[in-house]
Amino acid sequence: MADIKVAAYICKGCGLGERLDTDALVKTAQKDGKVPLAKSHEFLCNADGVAMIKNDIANEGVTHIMIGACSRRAKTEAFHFPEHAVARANLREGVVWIRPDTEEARETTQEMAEDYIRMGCAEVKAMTAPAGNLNTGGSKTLLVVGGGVTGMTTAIEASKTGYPVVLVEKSGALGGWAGKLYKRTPVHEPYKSPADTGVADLVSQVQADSNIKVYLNATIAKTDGAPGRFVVDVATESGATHTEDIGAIVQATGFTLYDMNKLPELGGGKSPNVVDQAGLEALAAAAAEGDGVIRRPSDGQPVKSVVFVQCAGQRDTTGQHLSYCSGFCCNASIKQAMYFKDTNPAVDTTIIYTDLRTPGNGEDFYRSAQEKGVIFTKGKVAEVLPTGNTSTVKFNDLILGDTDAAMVDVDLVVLATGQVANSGINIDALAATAEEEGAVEVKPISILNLTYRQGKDVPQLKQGFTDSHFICFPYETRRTGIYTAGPVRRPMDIAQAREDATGAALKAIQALENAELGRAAHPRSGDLSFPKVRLEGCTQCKRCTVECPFGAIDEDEKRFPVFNESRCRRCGTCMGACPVRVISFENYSVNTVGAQIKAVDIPDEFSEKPRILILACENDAYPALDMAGMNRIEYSAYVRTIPVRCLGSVNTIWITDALNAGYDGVMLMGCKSGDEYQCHFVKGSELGRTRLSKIDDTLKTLNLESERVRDLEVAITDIERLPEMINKYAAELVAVGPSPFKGF
Amino acid sequence: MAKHEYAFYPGCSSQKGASASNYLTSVESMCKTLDVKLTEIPDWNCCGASIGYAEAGELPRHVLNARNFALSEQHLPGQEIVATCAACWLGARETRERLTHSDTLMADTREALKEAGLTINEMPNVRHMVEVLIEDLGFEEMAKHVVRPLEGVKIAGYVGCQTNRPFGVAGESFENPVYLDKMVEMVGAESIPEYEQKVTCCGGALAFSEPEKAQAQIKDIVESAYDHGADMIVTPCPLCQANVEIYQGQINKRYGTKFDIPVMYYSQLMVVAYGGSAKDAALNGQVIKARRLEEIAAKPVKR
Amino acid sequence: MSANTAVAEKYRNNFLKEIEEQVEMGDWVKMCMQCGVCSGSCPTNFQSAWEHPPQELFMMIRAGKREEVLTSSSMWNCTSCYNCIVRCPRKLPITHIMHGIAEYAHRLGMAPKMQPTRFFSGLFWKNCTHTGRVNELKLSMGLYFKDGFVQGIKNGMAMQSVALGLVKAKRLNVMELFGGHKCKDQKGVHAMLKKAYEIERSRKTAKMAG
Amino acid sequence: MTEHVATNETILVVGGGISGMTAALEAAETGKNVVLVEKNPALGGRTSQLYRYFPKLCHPTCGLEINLRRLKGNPRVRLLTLAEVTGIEGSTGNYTATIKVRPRYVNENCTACGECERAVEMKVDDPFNYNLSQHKAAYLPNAMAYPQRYVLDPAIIGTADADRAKAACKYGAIDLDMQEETIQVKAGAVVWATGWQPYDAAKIQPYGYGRFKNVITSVEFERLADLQGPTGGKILRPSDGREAKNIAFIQCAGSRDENHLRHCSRICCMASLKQTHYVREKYPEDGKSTIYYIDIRAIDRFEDFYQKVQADPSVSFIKSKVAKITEDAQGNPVCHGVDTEGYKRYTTPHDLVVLAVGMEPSVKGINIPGHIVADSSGFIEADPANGAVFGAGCASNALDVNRAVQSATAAALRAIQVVNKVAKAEA
Repeated sequence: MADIKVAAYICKGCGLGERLDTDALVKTAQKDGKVPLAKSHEFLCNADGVAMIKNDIANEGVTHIMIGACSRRAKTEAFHFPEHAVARANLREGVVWIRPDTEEARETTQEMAEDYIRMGCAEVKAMTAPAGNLNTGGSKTLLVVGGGVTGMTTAIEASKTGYPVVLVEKSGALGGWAGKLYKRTPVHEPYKSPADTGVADLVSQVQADSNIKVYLNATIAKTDGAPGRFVVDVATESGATHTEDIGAIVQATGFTLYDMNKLPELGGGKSPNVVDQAGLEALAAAAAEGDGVIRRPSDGQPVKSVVFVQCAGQRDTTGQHLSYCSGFCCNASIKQAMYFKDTNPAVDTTIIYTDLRTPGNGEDFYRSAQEKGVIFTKGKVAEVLPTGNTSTVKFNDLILGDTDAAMVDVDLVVLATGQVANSGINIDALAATAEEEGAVEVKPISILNLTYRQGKDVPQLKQGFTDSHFICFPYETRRTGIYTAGPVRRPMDIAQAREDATGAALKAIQALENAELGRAAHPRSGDLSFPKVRLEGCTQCKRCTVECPFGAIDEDEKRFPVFNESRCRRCGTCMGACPVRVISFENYSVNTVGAQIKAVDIPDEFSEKPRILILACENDAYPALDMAGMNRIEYSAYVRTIPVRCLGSVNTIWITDALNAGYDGVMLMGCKSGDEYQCHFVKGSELGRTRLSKIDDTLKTLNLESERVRDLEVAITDIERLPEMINKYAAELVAVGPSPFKGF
Repeated sequence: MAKHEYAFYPGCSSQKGASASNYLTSVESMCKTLDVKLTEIPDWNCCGASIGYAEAGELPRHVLNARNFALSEQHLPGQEIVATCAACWLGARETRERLTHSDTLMADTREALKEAGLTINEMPNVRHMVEVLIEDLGFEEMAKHVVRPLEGVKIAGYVGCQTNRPFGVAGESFENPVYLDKMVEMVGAESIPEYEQKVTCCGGALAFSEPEKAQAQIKDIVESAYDHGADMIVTPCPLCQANVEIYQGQINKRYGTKFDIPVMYYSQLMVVAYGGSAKDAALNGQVIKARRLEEIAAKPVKR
Repeated sequence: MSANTAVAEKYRNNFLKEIEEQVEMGDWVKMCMQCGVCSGSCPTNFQSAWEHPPQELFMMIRAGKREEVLTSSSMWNCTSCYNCIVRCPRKLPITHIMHGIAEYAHRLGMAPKMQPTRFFSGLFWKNCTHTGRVNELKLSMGLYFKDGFVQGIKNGMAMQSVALGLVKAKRLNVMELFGGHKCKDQKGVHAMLKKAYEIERSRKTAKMAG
Repeated sequence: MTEHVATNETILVVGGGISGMTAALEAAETGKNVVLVEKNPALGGRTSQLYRYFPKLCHPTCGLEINLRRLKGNPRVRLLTLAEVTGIEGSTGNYTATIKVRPRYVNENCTACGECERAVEMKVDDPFNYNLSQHKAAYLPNAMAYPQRYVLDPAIIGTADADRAKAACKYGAIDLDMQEETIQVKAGAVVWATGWQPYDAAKIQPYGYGRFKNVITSVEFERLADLQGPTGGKILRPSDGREAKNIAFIQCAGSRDENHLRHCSRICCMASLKQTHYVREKYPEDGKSTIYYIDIRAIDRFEDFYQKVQADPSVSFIKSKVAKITEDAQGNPVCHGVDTEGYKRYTTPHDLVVLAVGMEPSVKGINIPGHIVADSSGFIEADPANGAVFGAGCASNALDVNRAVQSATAAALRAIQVVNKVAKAEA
């Protein structure tokens, strides 16, 4: 490693100069921080201050920069030195803004500042500026799995952007579900009548595009590698497999209609005159071929009356059927009712619904159906009784309060059953069985056949869908460079699926571009650091390979971890998991944090100055503490806060080191875990907590009180709450008494 | 020649000896002051009112109004039709809208009119007197003529239904129209903008057929006027006026209330404020006497 | 076969179609989305409840409850206040539909016989079309005597104070009993209305036939 | 963030809410140069004014923090705040946008130390809190504000307060002579993500918004619940500051109504369901929510959320569009109407009524190039006639956050396709 030169810069602005003895801080940096170059400046973030630093870099050969000023979240434009290792000691939001401006507070405030300077120097020395991941592939080809509207749209949009595409469709033809439709719901004003599906057009676009290679009757036999360098085996009908180099993957495997045979009480499977929405599309298509009259399957007589049963096997609270709403069915039934009304207004068409769900301009489509004479009845269908060529539909009329209302002599009944995602193997099988939402089919056949140690397919979220759990980041999956789009990740209609497909194409393109540059994907997008492992120290315990929330780490035949950097999201969970501490990042490691912990000056037990270590998640807890500072909310001068990438990256050694060093307590602040987790690394905070749950044993062996470690679930809005919790904890620790390890 | 001229459609209730004859009298005095010339449509007939619906059917109802249009066109060409009665105005305006929007209805109407030897060539504008006052003259012009401000009188502006819905006066809201309050202020009296019953229905024709239902609503209308400390109520509609005024006695019997509040037409307030006599304002036409106004009307005019 | 059974035969179970063709503004009934704003806006609704509020009537029509709808007294509660019309999010002309259904029920002779508003409505129309102008005195008298002579006197007495007030205020003229206001061209008015009825009836029957 | 010169390979993103930020960041992280234009002094848009998101009940500022970090670290995005696009000339692959930049009166020297705020006295309405509160005329728009830089309200200019502010700033950050300027920016493609505005509730006359203090809108309710809001997170009645525990939520306030907005605004049902959680959160013992609705539109997986709320005894559902609201002597708003499920009439007083107001696209009435095709509700349609101007988020449809972000990501790709073509042509 090239020799380094560290410089420390202490700002006097924003009241730091008045509230702190900055000369003393400079000395601390030199004496304790052992930095050769330490300066203070009146106003470090202004042009002059920044110029000073740049000058030292240019002329003094400074490689490592420690800035003692405001929070790392502030003044990022000014203190932007991407080629150099930079540490920020938070003297403003972290010290002077959370301490009272009084004589008696002055001493403890100064101590706080000095510790942060020591910590900053220690940290920066343990860092190197990330060089970027060299183990990358440069494939620019997209793999699209699924040849329906979503898949074809992804392929076309990617190709339009200038990227080659390999499209794999398991059936013998492109088109998918939409290909079987007679017509689709309109997407343009005036939203009055069913429109052409546009599938034929998409198919011809795909076929005409030399940039898109289509495999029909084909499946994915094997997916190996990482973004930028996936190697995919495509198995075709003939038995031959073709190997493709792939940069990123979009899975658009769509859905299957919920099986109406599971709804015998609604006549499912009881009569040819009870069909699902697919069944009706077929009848309508057939009619269009002929005289346009939709006929009764049982005897071919023209349909004079048809009833649509909404939410068939959906929005189910009994646990037998789908618990969710498929969103598209109301518009679909309206469309299908129009198939009848547009050809013969005399046909009685009734839609029985509980809540009619036609968002946005769907409301115009709803109105248009009413104008055409489609009858909407708010009710709950109890039973469909087919007899001979007609059926009786018994329902509870919710408006007229008629519990045994009935429609008799109904020629055709259409059950609006929902969408079931074709999402492959549910690799979190445990989660699947615990799924209280109920009877979601678990497809036994893998779709991607990933060679990943953690399983063959993309993890599912809920009810078999692969949707991201994030509201702000809908495309995030737990498999870097693999995105899902269309009804496989959330029930949706054609319009949404096409929008979704276009977005997914962008994410895939982005993933392969950044993989080539060795950059991280969301949420640490652009991060050049990546995990490095000293295999000679590894004990093959497999914790890292099991815990990685993104399945980035495989195992070689000797059970050593194989890091696929381009799959890595840089959360550091592997680092936190490693019992022998052989995993680290260039700018974030067991050492960068450990050194800071050691750097803190621990007063002896008689000083009555306890020390509390706070390890705070940088996404939520740390900003909350910053904002507490901005609001000038005071909290204890005894805490020393270190931001961590994620609670999952917290290695228990930090805690034991701290306690051994004589800290009186350790506070861990991480995001909400569990079902409604808010951790941006999905499982990070949860894994962190699981690890912590075992800390009690460690405490016992050190015979320390369990109060010495405190785990706090934190949201970014806890601006008032955090200072309260900190002060409360500080008081508790006083009660517990000083740590016995002080001064050893 | 007068500043403004209109074909006048007084309607049945405004005739001599009919329930709104006092309305007519006061309107005539008001128009004299404002230099508005109203020429009664010769041999006009009843509008059928909304309550005629059981027998009226659609076409006959419109034909009735169309006859008035035809007469107006024949005798007073080019003049807009002005009605003082809310029901007349609404009935006529509805007919106007329907005929303009349906050629069949228009043709049928013409065919029926033939029987009375009449026809329509163009649709007249049908306007309520209040519209004329606000849009053609304006508050400023109306205020100019105030020589005897109704100082210290607190008046609840009761707009009711049919001058307000479904057409209403331009720029006013259905739920909280303010033009009556403005008129009250204009004549120097004190308005009650927060009077929340201003658009409550008086029961309309149900006052005759199902008095108890109508009177329950009238009770709310009067009660709230009292709650807001009103000395009197003002309205632009003959049926509202009659219903709210003449049943107070019965309501008192039914509910043990002590209602005795005068219900006036805007035109009566204006005539008094314009310096007119009690007779000009037809104050003698009140079943519940408007003593405060009579006193003011007796006072000499400040000039 | 009565008019009623005739149409019933023709439309069989499709009451909505019948309403659309036979009732003024009836083709709006299908546009209702059951939000209930009309019901909540109706002034009479909040007193002795309606049998069926407008939106419920519309649902009953769609449900083919012909008998209940046409014999219902509900429509006759309309005061023509137009609150429902201006608030309806689907812009249904509810007031007119109510009048239309009432008129149709009346036409078929299915409306409740002694429903006071039905009676008064008919009375009013006869009264105003007789001379071309309303005769308020005869109108009131007619109403009081709807349930026979004795009841008429009773009603009359009950309304005496009101009447006297009006007479004193010269807003009710006893002489109206003999003659009163009228149009000069009563013949024309009658002929014109006769024609109008003919046309309207023929159109409705045409619809029924077609 | 560094400045870069805009060329016709640049993507112009109009609107710095969640959709605009997403479009800008996704494009920048794919290696494209972006100019991001925001009319407010800080990024974040409407979502940053929400207390929680449905269905996770997590906090919008959490995602905002991530997006801001993405932005801070990305030199490809050039940000203009207090800026409005007043016109766009040109055609696909070659646009010139005219941008009006209002003066902030504070330059990049600002450290957000807050001395100027302490120095001035004048207070002005705080739009971040929908004017439910006031802030100093020298202010940081909110705790998460980016750029983290103060703003002087124009009202202060020329007053003694302005001089006090200037005097209080040790860093020469306050420049009272800043003027409005108009600049021109070249771009190959434009993503129009100007979002939505709440429908003007005062237009819904029967509900008396504006006449009755205790009738408020759903967006205002978000601020009441927010710990950083005007009431510090307490749900209090505007009229008398009393705790509002019995709260009515009125759906379709403006939406699905031909007298107002013809479309369904999609989010309002979920927003109200979410807000019932606020009521329970703040008043666990005796909080009570009533939802008046026509259809509950809890689409797809949101249905689970709806089912949970249905199971909550403190929440009741009434299938009815409230006919009108009156106010009783205690200032309680009273809802009048009819429960259409079995015809039940009600006249119910509540402590507070929250109108779930509809979404109106902000593009409506805003001067964008004439050829932009929008539907009759004013949402930008996907239409070839729009050239390389792409609607994103709620400028294109009534969308929830999740769908808005999808839409923005898709729009970003469409824009990239255009600038890639341009690049090819020039290479």
